[in-house]
Amino acid sequence: MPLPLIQPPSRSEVSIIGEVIIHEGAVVAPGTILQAAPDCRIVIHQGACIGMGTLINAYQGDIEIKSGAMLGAGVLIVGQGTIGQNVCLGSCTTVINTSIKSGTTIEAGSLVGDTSRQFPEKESASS
Amino acid sequence: MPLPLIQPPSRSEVSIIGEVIIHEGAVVAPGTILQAAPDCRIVIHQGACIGMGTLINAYQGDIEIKSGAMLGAGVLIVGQGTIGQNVCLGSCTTVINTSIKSGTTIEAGSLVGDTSRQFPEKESASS
Amino acid sequence: MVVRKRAAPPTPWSQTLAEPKIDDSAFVHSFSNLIGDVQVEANVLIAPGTSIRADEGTPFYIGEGTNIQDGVVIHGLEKGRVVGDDGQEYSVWIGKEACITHMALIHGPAYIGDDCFIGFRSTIFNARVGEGCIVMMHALIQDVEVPPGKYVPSGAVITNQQQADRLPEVTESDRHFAHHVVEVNEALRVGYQCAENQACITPIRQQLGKSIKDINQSDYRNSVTSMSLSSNIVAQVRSLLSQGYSIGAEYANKRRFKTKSWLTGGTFEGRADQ
Repeated sequence: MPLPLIQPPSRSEVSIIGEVIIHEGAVVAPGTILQAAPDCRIVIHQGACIGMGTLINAYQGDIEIKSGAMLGAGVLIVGQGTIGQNVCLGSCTTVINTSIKSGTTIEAGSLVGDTSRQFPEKESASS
Repeated sequence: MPLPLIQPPSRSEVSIIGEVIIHEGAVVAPGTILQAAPDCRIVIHQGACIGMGTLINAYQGDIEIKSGAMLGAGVLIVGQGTIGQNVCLGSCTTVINTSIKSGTTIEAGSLVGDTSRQFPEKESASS
Repeated sequence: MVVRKRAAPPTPWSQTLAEPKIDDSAFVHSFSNLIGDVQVEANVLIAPGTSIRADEGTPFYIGEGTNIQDGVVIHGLEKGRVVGDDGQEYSVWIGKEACITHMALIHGPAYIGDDCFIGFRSTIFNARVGEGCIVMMHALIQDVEVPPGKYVPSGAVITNQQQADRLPEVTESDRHFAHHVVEVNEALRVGYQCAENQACITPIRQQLGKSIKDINQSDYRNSVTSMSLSSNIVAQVRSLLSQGYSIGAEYANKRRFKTKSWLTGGTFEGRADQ
């Protein structure tokens, strides 16, 4: 059944793997990878804004990006958790297994929720 | 130290030069450059996640990205080494001739494995 | 060897369509982006993933034997020029035998002298870096003039002239280190030329197909394999969606596969951008 196609202008450079729900009003920039492990989900609500090169990896739970949340470029979110309404995550922030309360602002380059072994000689900017 | 900027990739393709093995379940974002010098290899295992604009350059040995490892946007890996299982490398991290143990988290913008001469008056970003 | 060069797009500030002037002996990888008034001298190496765009500030000059490694970005502001060694004005001047390493950002107005080394991910903006300087990794040099032969350690932020004047001199070991990084690139250069030669790449590709099957390691975290469909199916689904149909999905959980294990995935609405 070959039919004339509408070429997809966006989303072509976004990799989506597993159960990922992106609401209509959300914006996802190119170069993003959204990856949910089996039985895990990623939900991006209306009005959320996901910056370029962001990487979201849900495992052992769901990751929810609430409405109005803004993720800068190169943000990494791993594990499970909720990014609350109107949260502003600065570029290059890493969030591990943590929920961020609504309205919070996180400085660029922060590392939030890291309880793992540290690389010996690193200075931690914030938590 | 100011955070290095994330550059949007100039090309959306993935460039592969030399002997590069990408396991089927791995995700590689656009603008990534993977190049292995002669007699060197890059191996990206299943479930590894390579962020946008990442550059991996194997020289005098192999670079292995183990399963579940997550590399943020704009990561640079040069030389030889292994990025262990479930390692989380923050965006804009540079890794030179170093292996990272499984489960480690590296803050965004870190410089790992730099053996060049340090200058007394500066704060060292890492070594 | 494919040399890809393009005229700068007409912009409000530059209506001229200047083309790069590239010496025949220079190697410009096809996976790089080289546009506008850029002069590339003999034996220059421009690696994949570089973006050299003289579409705002122009012109750029890249001197003989200079190495531009992967992921480097060279760009310039519309205003502001530096005086090159030939007495002319440039937005970006890079001298002879310089090495601009991975992911460095050279943003004009900028002058980089002969034999300079700019380390991984370092930024040079609105600055002059004198001959023979070594700038290590993750450094920022802005609004200063670095005298010749200075050493800038990793992570340094040099944004005022007093800091620049206090920098230590380059030592022999620093030069040795820098030289090693250049050698790495020379080895890779063989690789580039190999990759552009089909006869050279075929055996590698065959090997690659074999070795993928050898890896059986699995991980609890991401055992979902990418759910790629054949392009035919994708095209059909897209065309159905574009006609306003909804699509429903039912699937069985592999691990709990028994009667009544089918789950309903809900319906998808058609959207123009999917």
